[in-house]
Amino acid sequence: MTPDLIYGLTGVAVFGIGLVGALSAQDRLRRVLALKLCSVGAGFLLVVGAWREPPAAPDPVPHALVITGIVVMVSATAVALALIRRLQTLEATDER
Amino acid sequence: MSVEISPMILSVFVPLFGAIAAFVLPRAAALIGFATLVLTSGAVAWLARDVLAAGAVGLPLGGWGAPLGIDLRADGLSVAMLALTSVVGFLVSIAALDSLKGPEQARQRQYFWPLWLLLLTGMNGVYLSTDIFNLYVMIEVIALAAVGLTVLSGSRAALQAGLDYMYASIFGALLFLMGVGFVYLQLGRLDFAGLTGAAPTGALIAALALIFVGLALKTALFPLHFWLPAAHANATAPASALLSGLVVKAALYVVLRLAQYMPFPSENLLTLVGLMGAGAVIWGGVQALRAERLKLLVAWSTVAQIGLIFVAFARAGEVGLSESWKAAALLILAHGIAKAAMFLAAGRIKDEIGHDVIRDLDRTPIRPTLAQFTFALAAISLIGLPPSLGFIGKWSLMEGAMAAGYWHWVGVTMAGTLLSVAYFSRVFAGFLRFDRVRAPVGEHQGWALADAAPLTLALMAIGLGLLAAPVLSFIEIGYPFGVAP
Amino acid sequence: MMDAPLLPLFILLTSLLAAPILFALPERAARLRTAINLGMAALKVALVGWLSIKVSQGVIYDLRFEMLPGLEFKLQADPLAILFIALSAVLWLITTIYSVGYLEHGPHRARFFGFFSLCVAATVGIALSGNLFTFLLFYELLTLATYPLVIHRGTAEALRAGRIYLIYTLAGGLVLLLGTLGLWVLAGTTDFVPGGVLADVVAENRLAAQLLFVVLIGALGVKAALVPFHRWLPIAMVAPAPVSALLHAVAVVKAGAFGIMRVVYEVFGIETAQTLGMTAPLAALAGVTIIYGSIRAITQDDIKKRLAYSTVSQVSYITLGVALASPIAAVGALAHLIHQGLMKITMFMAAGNLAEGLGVKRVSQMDGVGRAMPGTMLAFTLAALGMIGLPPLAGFVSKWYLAQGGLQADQVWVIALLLGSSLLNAIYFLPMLHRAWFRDAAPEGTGAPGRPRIGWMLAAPPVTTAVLVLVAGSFANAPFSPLEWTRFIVAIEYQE
Amino acid sequence: MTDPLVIFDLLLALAIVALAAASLSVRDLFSMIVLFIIFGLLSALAWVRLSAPDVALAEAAIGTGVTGALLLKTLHHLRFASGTLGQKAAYGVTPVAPVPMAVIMTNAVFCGLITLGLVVAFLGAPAAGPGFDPLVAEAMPQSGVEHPVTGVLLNFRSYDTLMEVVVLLAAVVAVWQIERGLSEAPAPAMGEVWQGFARLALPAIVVVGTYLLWVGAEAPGGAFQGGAVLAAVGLLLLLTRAYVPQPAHRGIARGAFVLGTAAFALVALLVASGGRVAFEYPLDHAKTLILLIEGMVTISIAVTLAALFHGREPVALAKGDRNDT
Repeated sequence: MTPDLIYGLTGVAVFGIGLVGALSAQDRLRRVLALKLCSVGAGFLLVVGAWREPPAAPDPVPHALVITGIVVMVSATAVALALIRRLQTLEATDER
Repeated sequence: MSVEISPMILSVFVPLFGAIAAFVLPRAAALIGFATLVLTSGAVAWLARDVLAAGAVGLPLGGWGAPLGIDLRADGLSVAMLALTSVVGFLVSIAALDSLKGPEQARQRQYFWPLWLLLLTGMNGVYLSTDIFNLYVMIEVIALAAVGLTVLSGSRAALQAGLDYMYASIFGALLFLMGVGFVYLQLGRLDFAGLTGAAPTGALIAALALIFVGLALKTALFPLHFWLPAAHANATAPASALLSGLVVKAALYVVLRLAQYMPFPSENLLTLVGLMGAGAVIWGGVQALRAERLKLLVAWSTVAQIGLIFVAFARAGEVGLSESWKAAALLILAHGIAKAAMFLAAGRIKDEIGHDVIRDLDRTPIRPTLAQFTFALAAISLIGLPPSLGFIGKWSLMEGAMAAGYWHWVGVTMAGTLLSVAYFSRVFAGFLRFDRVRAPVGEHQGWALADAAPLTLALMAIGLGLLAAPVLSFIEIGYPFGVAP
Repeated sequence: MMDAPLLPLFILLTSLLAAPILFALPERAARLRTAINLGMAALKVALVGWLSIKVSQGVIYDLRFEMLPGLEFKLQADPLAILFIALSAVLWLITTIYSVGYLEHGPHRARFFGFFSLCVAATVGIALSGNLFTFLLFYELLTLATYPLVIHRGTAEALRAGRIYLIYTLAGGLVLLLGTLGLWVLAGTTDFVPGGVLADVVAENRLAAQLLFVVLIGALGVKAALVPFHRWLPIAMVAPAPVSALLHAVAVVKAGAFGIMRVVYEVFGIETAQTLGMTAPLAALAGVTIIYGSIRAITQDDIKKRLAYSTVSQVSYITLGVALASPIAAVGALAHLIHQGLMKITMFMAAGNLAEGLGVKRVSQMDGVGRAMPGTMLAFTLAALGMIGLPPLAGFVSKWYLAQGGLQADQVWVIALLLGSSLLNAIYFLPMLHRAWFRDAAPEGTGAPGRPRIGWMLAAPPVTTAVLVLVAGSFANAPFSPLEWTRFIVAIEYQE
Repeated sequence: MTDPLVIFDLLLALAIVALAAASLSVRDLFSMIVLFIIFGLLSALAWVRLSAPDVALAEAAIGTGVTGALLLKTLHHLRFASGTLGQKAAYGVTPVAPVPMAVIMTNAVFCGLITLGLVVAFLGAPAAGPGFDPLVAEAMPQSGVEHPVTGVLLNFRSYDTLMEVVVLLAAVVAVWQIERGLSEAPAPAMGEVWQGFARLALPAIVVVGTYLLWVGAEAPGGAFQGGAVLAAVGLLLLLTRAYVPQPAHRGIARGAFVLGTAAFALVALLVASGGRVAFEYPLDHAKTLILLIEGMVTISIAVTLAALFHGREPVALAKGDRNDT
């Protein structure tokens, strides 16, 4: 049992949970969250791939990729949330 | 000290600087946008000249070289896609000038340009990339800009469609990212060259599946097309033209490109892809037959056409990609040009008549003749009638399938053609029926300069069929795909 | 005389380039439009005359342009092409004059004449095609160009007819695409070569060749209105009269018949087709179509519908002559390509004049129209008698050669067929003539009393073509007559 | 003999998976977000265990911190718009039909199968397989920085990083495009106590952010983490209403958004001379150039993230204008 095995499986599991959520969630906000979970799962996989048995240093390239992935994801999340907010405003106006 | 720059880096950076300038100076956005498009087209032309002279060209960014660094590479196919993007983009921009000219569209106008130029940055980046993680980032640039364009009109329907598009887009990108993770786990590198010849282990098959499904979602391959019709139908016309003509092609191109380096491990999987394509051809066609609005019909036709491209990709040759990619590439180019023309024409018709309900197209004495003519010309290419580029693509597809003995795939193509005739002729009937109008119907109504761009595109879609031989030999430059380099 | 290797291309361009100009002209620029129309049509006749002289001198025209690797866009001017192109050029000129008169105050003239030009361009292209691939391009263009003409009136009925027309012809085009691809894959070429290109393939793969024959003839049979693909033709007669005239005489059905000729003679080769055992069924199908069309024509009251069924029947004479695989029958078939065109265009223009001048659209309304419009009805009568096969009119010549060909090919049933068909022709045409000449107009009938007002542009064309019917029959043996030219062709196709 | 750390790892992994599942299944949206934030922090902890402190910092600051703030802000807006602001527990703010259990079960089975396939694939992949480490080790001396992750981000794969900043720019352009005008929802204001806290905390945060940026060259940290921490300043300023975005400030804001991208791209282009290609920094100036780029990018990231949190473009509205024009 090494950390990479444990956290690798964690990552796949989190990805799977996000998958279920993205497919089943009807609430707009929850679906965004599910997608965010998927991205964390993918991040786990890359970080695990970079891990080397100490004292060897990990591979820095996947780390950089995950950081990029995190920034990309926050951008996408922000756009999705802006869409949700705007849509809700329009719907509320229409109902009134 | 002189700066030495390559046309490849310019093809990506010029639109990027243009986007920045257009965003910072919203009042001059249109001017900046046009200057940018001209300069980008110049860079692409320069690149095309290089590729013609020297075959495939590469550029190791930062001087590191793959696999540590990122290389750019341009061959015939890349440059063809870049050229498609430049030409269609330029003409759509001209059309956008007219369709976004009203005072109530000031805000749309202000945001159209930076978003569109960012989109251009992303697409050009995709066509030059040789690294799958870089592709992921580029695809995200495209996704955010494309969603921004989808919801440009700000209507509730557009926003709902844009949100669904956003979900599909993020989801597809994340599947792609997970696939990238598996590639790294197995191979420890992410450049295309590293993928070549790798044995199909479990991790790589998982990666392939994830990446393919992710891209299929982005390019709206049946049954993952659910987001496309509403998104493309509810966007404003120039945005629809860009989305349908260009954006879906980026993911398609990545599928085509990756399949070169990560061959499908089994013939059956390829057949499955063909089946999905066939499903799209049939389902998209049937839905287009039932669509009530013109733009929705055109959007469903995109679903069907994407399916046809996948049929070509999967089954237009016996020896896999070494033959079938050409048919797929020709169909991609043909659809890009013709669909942009068609969406612009549909937008013009909607603007002139005031609605786009197909059933009532003939209830008005207003007949925007030139837009209708453009629509018909684009339909000729999309149906695949000679001598259009669509015809040449379909010919290549059927020739390959027939030579390989895949008769059922020939059948699917023919069924798709008949369906497209059926759904487009609904529209023609609306254009050409006159007995439901009381007022006299005059000819040549609604001629406008705005028709010039879509008409040019439609004429290109038809005329390029005559130039298919040079086009074909161009996209083969520096592009082995199984053929001896 | 200077030598112009691009002459076939120029002939094509006369109408192809006219089309966009005509589209762009404003609706009210009627004079300019007429000038362009007539100028281009006359220019085309002149160029075709020049070309036919050159070809008869043995000059070979061969223009190629590679569209896909190995696959060429190819124009060639051989005697068979000249035959068809001459027909279309002459009849285009005449029909254009007629159309200008017919549509003088109608709507959408710019569109009409634009597509009219495109339609002729497609026909010329079909005639000049040097391979099946090029033929396919123009065959589809013809479909697209005629569709707007068929639905020109823009009524619900016209649109329904247009839809049926489009479905039939585009499906036929799709099958032709399949056949062309099949030929390309099987033979590696789609060129038209006297004697055919498939002799080697047939030896290896007989079934594939037979299948290809069925596919190609089936595809062309749609436009040639062979039973059971004929249904669109009687429906498409809702089109304006000049369109019907052109459709029936030159453009669409003839394109199909011409294609059948090219396929049998120059793709398969008559010997190969016989070896495959495909000519006899084709002849039988043509025979069935001839009888079926005639029988259906008898019961039609609508004049144009009756004429349409008559076309179904008459065009199959051409197919029959091809399928009999005898040189003499081939002469008859080729001559009929011209003769039927002349006769049928006369009748449709005459029918159009009846509708325009008198409002007469049904056979039952034809009482006494001969007295009201003697010129028009005289032309109609000449053409009808020609159709029946009365010597010395053009139709007689075709039938005579077909019958002789039947004898030459030991197919005696052909004689019976021709006799039966002529009898049926008489049954449906003679009552029309009888009503027109020997009955008095019904007092409160639709026939307008007094002189109907139709201009010379409507009156002259049918008379002209009727005279041509008479001339083509009477002077059949003169040089440059259609008959003489067809002998020239047959010598090439049968490689004598 | 089990390493005690393995037990810790196992427990942490279980907690992460449980929190992920819980955040999706809890009915109240506020609890959902809170559970997600805990999940994100624990994931960051796991990444520290995997010797990835940079990633952990980025995930904690951006992936969890900024995303959590965005989610909370959106929830606030949605509750206001749907009129459930005052209610204690709003289960969902989108009016939707409940998902049938059968659908959820089918999806779960379907996704379970996919996950199982991925697990098999993961187990079959080589553990600690080939990687970039030797290449990076070889190239580090030429990179101009000491910290490998920074070397990768800003030198070896700086093209990716540039495009990542472009993604951020695209996001802020899209968000400004989507949301327009002034919100009717009152901004979620902080209490008096928090305002005081914020005044004290702000300078400290600025210092931390700048430090993170600075050490990025040698130690974990860098532009993204630093930018995120500085963005927290912006968030606090917005929340405490110490700063209210004005239409007149749009020009400056636009400039700040594009600053990082423009500087990065310009440097990348201009170094291409004397046989060097784009992005190839001359070795003597590599560190300076990278620090310059990082500094500009940090400013852009900070301002952009704060703007993404604020949401809409501050547009001056004429009297009587509705906010949806």
